[in-house]
Amino acid sequence: MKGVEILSRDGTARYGRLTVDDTILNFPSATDTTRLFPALNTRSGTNIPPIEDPDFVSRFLIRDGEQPIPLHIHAPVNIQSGDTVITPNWHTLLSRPRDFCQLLDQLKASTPPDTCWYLPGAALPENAAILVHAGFDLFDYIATDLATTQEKFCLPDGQYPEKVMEEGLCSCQGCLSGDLLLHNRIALDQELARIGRRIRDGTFREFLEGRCRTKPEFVSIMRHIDKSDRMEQYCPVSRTVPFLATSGDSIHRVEVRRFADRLVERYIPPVADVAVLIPCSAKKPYSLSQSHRKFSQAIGRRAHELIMTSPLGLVPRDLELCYPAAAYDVPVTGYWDHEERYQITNTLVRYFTRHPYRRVIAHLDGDARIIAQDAADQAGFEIEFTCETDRLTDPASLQALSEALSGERKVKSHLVRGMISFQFGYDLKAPNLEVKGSYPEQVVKRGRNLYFSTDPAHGLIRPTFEGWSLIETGYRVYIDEFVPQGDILAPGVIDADPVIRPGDEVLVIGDKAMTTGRAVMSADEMIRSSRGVAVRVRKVKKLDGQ
Amino acid sequence: MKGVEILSRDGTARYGRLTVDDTILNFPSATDTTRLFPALNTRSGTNIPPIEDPDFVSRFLIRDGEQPIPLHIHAPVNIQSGDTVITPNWHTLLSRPRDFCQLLDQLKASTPPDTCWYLPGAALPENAAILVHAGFDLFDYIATDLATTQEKFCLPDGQYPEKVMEEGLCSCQGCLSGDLLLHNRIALDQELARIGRRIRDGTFREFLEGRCRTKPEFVSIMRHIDKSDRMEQYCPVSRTVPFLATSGDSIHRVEVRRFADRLVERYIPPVADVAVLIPCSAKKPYSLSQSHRKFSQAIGRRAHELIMTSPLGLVPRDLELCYPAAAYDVPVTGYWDHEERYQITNTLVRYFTRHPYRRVIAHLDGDARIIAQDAADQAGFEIEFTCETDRLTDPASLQALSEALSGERKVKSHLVRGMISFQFGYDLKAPNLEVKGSYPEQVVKRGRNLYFSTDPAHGLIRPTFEGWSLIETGYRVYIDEFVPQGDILAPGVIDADPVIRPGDEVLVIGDKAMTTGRAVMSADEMIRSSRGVAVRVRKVKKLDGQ
Amino acid sequence: MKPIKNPEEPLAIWSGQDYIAGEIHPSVTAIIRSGGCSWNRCKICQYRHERFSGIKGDELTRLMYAQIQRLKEQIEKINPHVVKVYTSGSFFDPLEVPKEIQDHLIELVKGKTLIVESRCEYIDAEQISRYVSHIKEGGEAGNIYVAIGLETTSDKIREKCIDKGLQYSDYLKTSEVIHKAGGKVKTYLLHKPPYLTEREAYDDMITSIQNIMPSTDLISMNPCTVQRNTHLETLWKRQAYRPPYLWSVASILAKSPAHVTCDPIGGGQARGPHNCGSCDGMILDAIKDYNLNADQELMLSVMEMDCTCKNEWEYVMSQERSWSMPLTR
Amino acid sequence: MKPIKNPEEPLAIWSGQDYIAGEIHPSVTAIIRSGGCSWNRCKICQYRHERFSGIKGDELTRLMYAQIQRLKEQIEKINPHVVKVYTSGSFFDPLEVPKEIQDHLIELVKGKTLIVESRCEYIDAEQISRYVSHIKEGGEAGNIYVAIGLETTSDKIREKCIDKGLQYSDYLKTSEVIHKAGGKVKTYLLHKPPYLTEREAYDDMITSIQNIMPSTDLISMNPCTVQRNTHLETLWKRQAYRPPYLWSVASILAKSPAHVTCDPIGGGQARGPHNCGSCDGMILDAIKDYNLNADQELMLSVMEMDCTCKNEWEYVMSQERSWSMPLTR
Repeated sequence: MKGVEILSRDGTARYGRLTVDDTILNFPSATDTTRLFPALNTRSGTNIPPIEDPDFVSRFLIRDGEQPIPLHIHAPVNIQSGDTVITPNWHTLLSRPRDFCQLLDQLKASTPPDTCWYLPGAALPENAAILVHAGFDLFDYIATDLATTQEKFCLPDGQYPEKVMEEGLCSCQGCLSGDLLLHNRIALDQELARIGRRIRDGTFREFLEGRCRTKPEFVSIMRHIDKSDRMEQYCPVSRTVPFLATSGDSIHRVEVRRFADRLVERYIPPVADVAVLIPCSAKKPYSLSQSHRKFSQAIGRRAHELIMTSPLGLVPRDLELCYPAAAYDVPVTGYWDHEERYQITNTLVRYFTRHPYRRVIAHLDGDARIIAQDAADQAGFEIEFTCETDRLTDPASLQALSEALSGERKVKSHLVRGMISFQFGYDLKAPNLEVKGSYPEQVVKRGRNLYFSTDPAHGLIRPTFEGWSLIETGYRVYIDEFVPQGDILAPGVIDADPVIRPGDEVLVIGDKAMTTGRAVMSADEMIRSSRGVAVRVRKVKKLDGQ
Repeated sequence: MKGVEILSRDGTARYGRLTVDDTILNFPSATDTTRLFPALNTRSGTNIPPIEDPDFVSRFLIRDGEQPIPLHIHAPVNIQSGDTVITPNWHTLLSRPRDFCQLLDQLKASTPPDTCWYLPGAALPENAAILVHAGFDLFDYIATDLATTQEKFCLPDGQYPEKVMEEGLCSCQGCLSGDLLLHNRIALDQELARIGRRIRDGTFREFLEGRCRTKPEFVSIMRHIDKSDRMEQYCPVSRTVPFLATSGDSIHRVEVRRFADRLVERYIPPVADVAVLIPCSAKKPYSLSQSHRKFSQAIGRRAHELIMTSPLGLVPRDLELCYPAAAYDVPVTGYWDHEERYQITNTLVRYFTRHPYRRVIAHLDGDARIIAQDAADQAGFEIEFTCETDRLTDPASLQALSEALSGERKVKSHLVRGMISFQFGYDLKAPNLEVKGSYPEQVVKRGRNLYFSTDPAHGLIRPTFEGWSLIETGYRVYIDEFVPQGDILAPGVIDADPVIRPGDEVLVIGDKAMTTGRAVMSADEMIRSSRGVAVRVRKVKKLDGQ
Repeated sequence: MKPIKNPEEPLAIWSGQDYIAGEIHPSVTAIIRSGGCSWNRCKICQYRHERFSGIKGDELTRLMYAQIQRLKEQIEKINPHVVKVYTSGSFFDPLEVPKEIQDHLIELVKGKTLIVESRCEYIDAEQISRYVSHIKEGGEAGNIYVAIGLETTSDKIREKCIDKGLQYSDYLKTSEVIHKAGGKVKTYLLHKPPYLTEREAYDDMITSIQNIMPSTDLISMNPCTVQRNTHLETLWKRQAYRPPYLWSVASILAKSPAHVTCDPIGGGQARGPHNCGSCDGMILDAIKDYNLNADQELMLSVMEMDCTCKNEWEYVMSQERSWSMPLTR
Repeated sequence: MKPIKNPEEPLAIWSGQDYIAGEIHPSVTAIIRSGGCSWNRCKICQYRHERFSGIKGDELTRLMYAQIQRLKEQIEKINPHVVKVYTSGSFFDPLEVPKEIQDHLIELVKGKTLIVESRCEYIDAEQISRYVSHIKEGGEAGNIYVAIGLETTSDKIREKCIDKGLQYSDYLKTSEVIHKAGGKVKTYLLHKPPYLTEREAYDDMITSIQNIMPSTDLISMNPCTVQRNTHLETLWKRQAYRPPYLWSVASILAKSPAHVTCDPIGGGQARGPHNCGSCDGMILDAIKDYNLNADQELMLSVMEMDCTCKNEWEYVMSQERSWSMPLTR
């Protein structure tokens, strides 16, 4: 009996369950792999370094048909869902972050997602987080035991000389009994347990942000992965937890890039020829903050409100509920570093080039004002400033803002169209929809029919079947001829719109039933996996007479 | 009996010993402070928030003359060396990083350094590092016990719901016995023990880089402190451990700023009118790397070699041993972010404006090349590029570099003058000095007299008494009429050159003796402290007949 | 200054029930905009923003008269036994409530129980006894309760934490004056002004209630709420203040040797007395019931209930210190 | 190609002592630049860079002759019993070492012990017996040792890890040929070529020594060193190779049933066989002594010494696996 089920994902990191004969193991975890996979004991003389030429590999690679199945970029092999794979000797690649990431992306692309990835001889408390982030699931105690022989005391923040054991840096069983080997193994187990918890909570990236600072190579790996297509595939569209942008690397997260891309490429703004740029607020959604109440009052709906912010760049008022606009938190010191400036300017230029306004008014101060001016210069439009004092919320400043807009017509708000264009890449052209409810909990109705509701916890629009009937294309998952009982499992998925990412609202279509729900996997994973929940089902509608 | 001795420092963080009656306590640490300081139990009704107006404070602040002595920005009080002070209710300031740092800088400036700083009700495993970094030494279990009542499981990376206790995230005594209160206290104790170890090892900042990512406020505090004069005062001039630049914040560290400032303001380059910009190498010092051997061979001493690098900006060949030039390590991905570009360009512009060359040749590629061009444009000089292929170390590129220099005269090297100008801000004009030894271990002699030696472990020049006689001003510490037995203690220091920072080579001058050694404290701390080693003595010379 | 909307309407007026001297009576309560409290310094008070600023003399009289007319209509409609008229200041301060208005109100409540509030310095024996006899002209059941914002019997706390400009001894004297004049005394206590730990505030209420029992006929305890544009709000925004736990409020009521009425304004909200959010409603309901039925068993049973936040409250009660507070938000 | 400096000088020439057949003899060793090894594929070999590239025929003969002249001078000066001439290839390959040079050398070493190295395919029974008799003309003590780079008795390892182009059976045959022709056999073993764990490499040496004892007169084990511009260097730079521990080397020598000479080139350095850096010197000294005195007690006593790195070595020996190696640098 063997089997692999991915139970939770957070980006490229996974939490799941491995079954090997009678043993059931949750991962990420470390174990004595030679006991779990006896074939490992009979693989002497099989060494192939991860970077070897194809000819050598083809001559000397030995396959015994047993688990874990060795992977090598020059030795394609047919891996099944549920297999455990091993990347032999890959611990030697850790000092070469670029190769490590590139080769791993290649291997991952040619292997079903619901496989368990065993990286031998590498795991230490200090690198466990980055290894799991890279996509590894299973580890051994080889590296920690080796560290023990080297009289190294291992912690997630690095290695210390053994003597620190007496200083109270840890108080595990190993430390209490003076057993360094036990301490080092426990330290690894604990770290992996924390990582597993973080993955399930959706806060793994925030954890990694701290953990990766131990060694420059770890940061390099994180940065390479951030740029990869794989991360784009696996990064969820929403989380229900805060998005903490606590380092310069946060601005390069997929969530931020995706927000800017969707803003520029998908989002359809309301019909307005005046835009006002205003600063963000600590409170989210912005419009519940005191400062934004004042800004909005002064603007009086006579312009399209655009919030300038780091790291997201630009958040139109009607997207303020969208993840991570309502979920992020960022250290504020008043200084915007030049990478922030560059990325944000870039987003502004792209946005305003795509969506020109007759007037752009910036109710901004400090660095934000400079960035807006830069963007205006680059995109080639005029910008008006309305901050009169050194506080944007001073009556004089608000007065100036209000006066700048005198005579401008009211903009027709269209919460739903903006959010739907952003989320589904679809231009909703349904008249007579009414938005009701107490912000941010909103429902969209026509008469007594409910079409959409906002889901502020996720920062998404939730369509009903009626809602989906208005969104004519995209975000469909196709299943076989069955009526789903409970959630949609991956083997039941025949096809899925490639744009689907974990967390997306999707419409599941089969011959016997339609289903609304939320994707748990990306389209790629749904299609290539044979186990696990693909779509968490909200409502099922049987299709009669078919 | 009371007393405070600071035994180690790493920036603004301290490790030391507190004596209260019979109790001796190493800090940073947490303890039941009401037992240590019974006066705390009799201070009911004394509440004053840290931000209150001066009038209220003057009317209602109550002083009982006991330890710990309450501090308030509006209630100046005469604090003695050895006192323990308390910043009442400052846990409420943690969500206001700017105020927290500003007020703390004010209080620290008016209090002797060798005092123990007690921050009540604040310490948790997640914030211990940033609190110690801010300059606090002593904590209690109030916040951890409170978290226990809230069913929070505390770890350095944040708080989890109590239920995770069963998941193996920790295996301390508390976890083993299901005692959350005990776990939370142990977690804090462990974290403080790790911090203490890190301070003594000089690797605390690297630790903090990871720890601070838990909450945006912590990052804000770190950034504020990085900009403060206090950090500049306390930040050591050298360390014997790697300088890991693992986040975007590294470029704002005092060490980096100081390097650039000294490069521009102190450093005297050799007489050369041609400069070659070359890239850095992973191996340090650079000149021991294969690539730099090739570059240097191609250059053949016909130009001043300047290494362009992040985060330091620019390292002249003759400063490559200076801290942190020989000690840093940085994640490499090929992408230079715009803050790096900005800071490095800035350093280049400042350097080349101060030190114009007839020709500047850039043997660079990729982003580095763009940065050099930007700097040249801004500083207004021409730049020549000599990279012919896509690899700087290709024979063709090296050939081009060599040919670009054909006909140029050899530059006279002057290791000592450059390093001395950089380290001591002094223009050494001593002829006939000879540099000997096997690089990087060098000695500077004239005949049989030893003047200076390099100290590659610290990245410093070590002068002998003869060497000091050539450096006529600066870096002097003045002591009383005694012959030092062992190290120079702070109470013995009468005056010290204000530029002295921890780790600096200094000359100690008294009526009875002269001493060479290394400063353990900054000048400010030497002068204001009454305990602790001020200068680690290397050699003592009795002055006869005085 | 924003112009006042509807200056001829009371700020609020409503009818309800009040528990007085062992019985429940129908009541009408009116909050009347007045010339404003002359003291106007209390750290916790927002009412100074609800006054006729700069309006004096005849115009003030006219506007207040108009408001009293609305009250009159209510009284005529409902015929309550109890009439409460609050000016957020001192009813007996002629600069705040012109003499004509005072006299006019007395006429309206003959035979009824009138409750007005005032600082001590405006309370005059002669005037009180005149008002008492006027009211009793309408029936012996009629009387006047003068409500005094003592807040606490600790002069130290009152000075530092509230800045009330009142000594406990003033209160004791005034209470005697009122009683001698045939009037009755209602005393306001303030539960947890700023600068006090949860425990200090709790103990202060227990002590204050015990102290004032001989001097007062009614006790009303106000758990402190963070009102806009007060010094307290500044403290609260700076994390320097946390309103009392409802556990503390309930516990005081459960322990009190006298019936204490209590209306936790903003109860359950961040700015008002609150617990964790899940048990707040239940406790607020119990307090509301207790106000009318004085059934202390009810409050005792509340204190026997459990909630995840009760441990936190107990910890705060025992461990919060003057130099390490507030521990929670 | 860089021009070769001093083409008429041997690459190296030195005098020393050698332990052969129970006795220590004075020796001269010359490394001669030749036409180069015809096989030229071994992954670990750098010597292909030390050949006369593109020089053939008469010019090659002239340059090699000149080098032999230097050797001749040394022989005349020192009169050693043993003369070792290494060409980093095959002495008997006429394309590498022209026939005239071979013959000339034989003339110089009559009555002495000559050691030359060669791949098996160039070893011819007739030629060997001719050379043997030539040498013995100068005295019965004279002989020729043909050194063969067998490296290991495992054909699998030799093929995968070295790419030597040799079978163990070839070696056995050749050894017989040499012995029958009256010559002697010296066998080179290579300790830890790439792709082997520390343990696999160790076991391979133990087995190989046992296997070849009947077929060889001398055994020399070379702990592998990372030489420049080899495939091994590429592997090493990619962290895929670690030279053997000196503990392993010493342990093999201590356990070997025959005397095995060993010159750990680059010993104690990152590219050569090394331990932690603090015990390396001591072990290297012991090996040097053992080469000359064959006192196996010495090697046994080395293995009884301790060092902080010995635990690491023991761990690597027992836990390093083909799929998780090398564990250390």
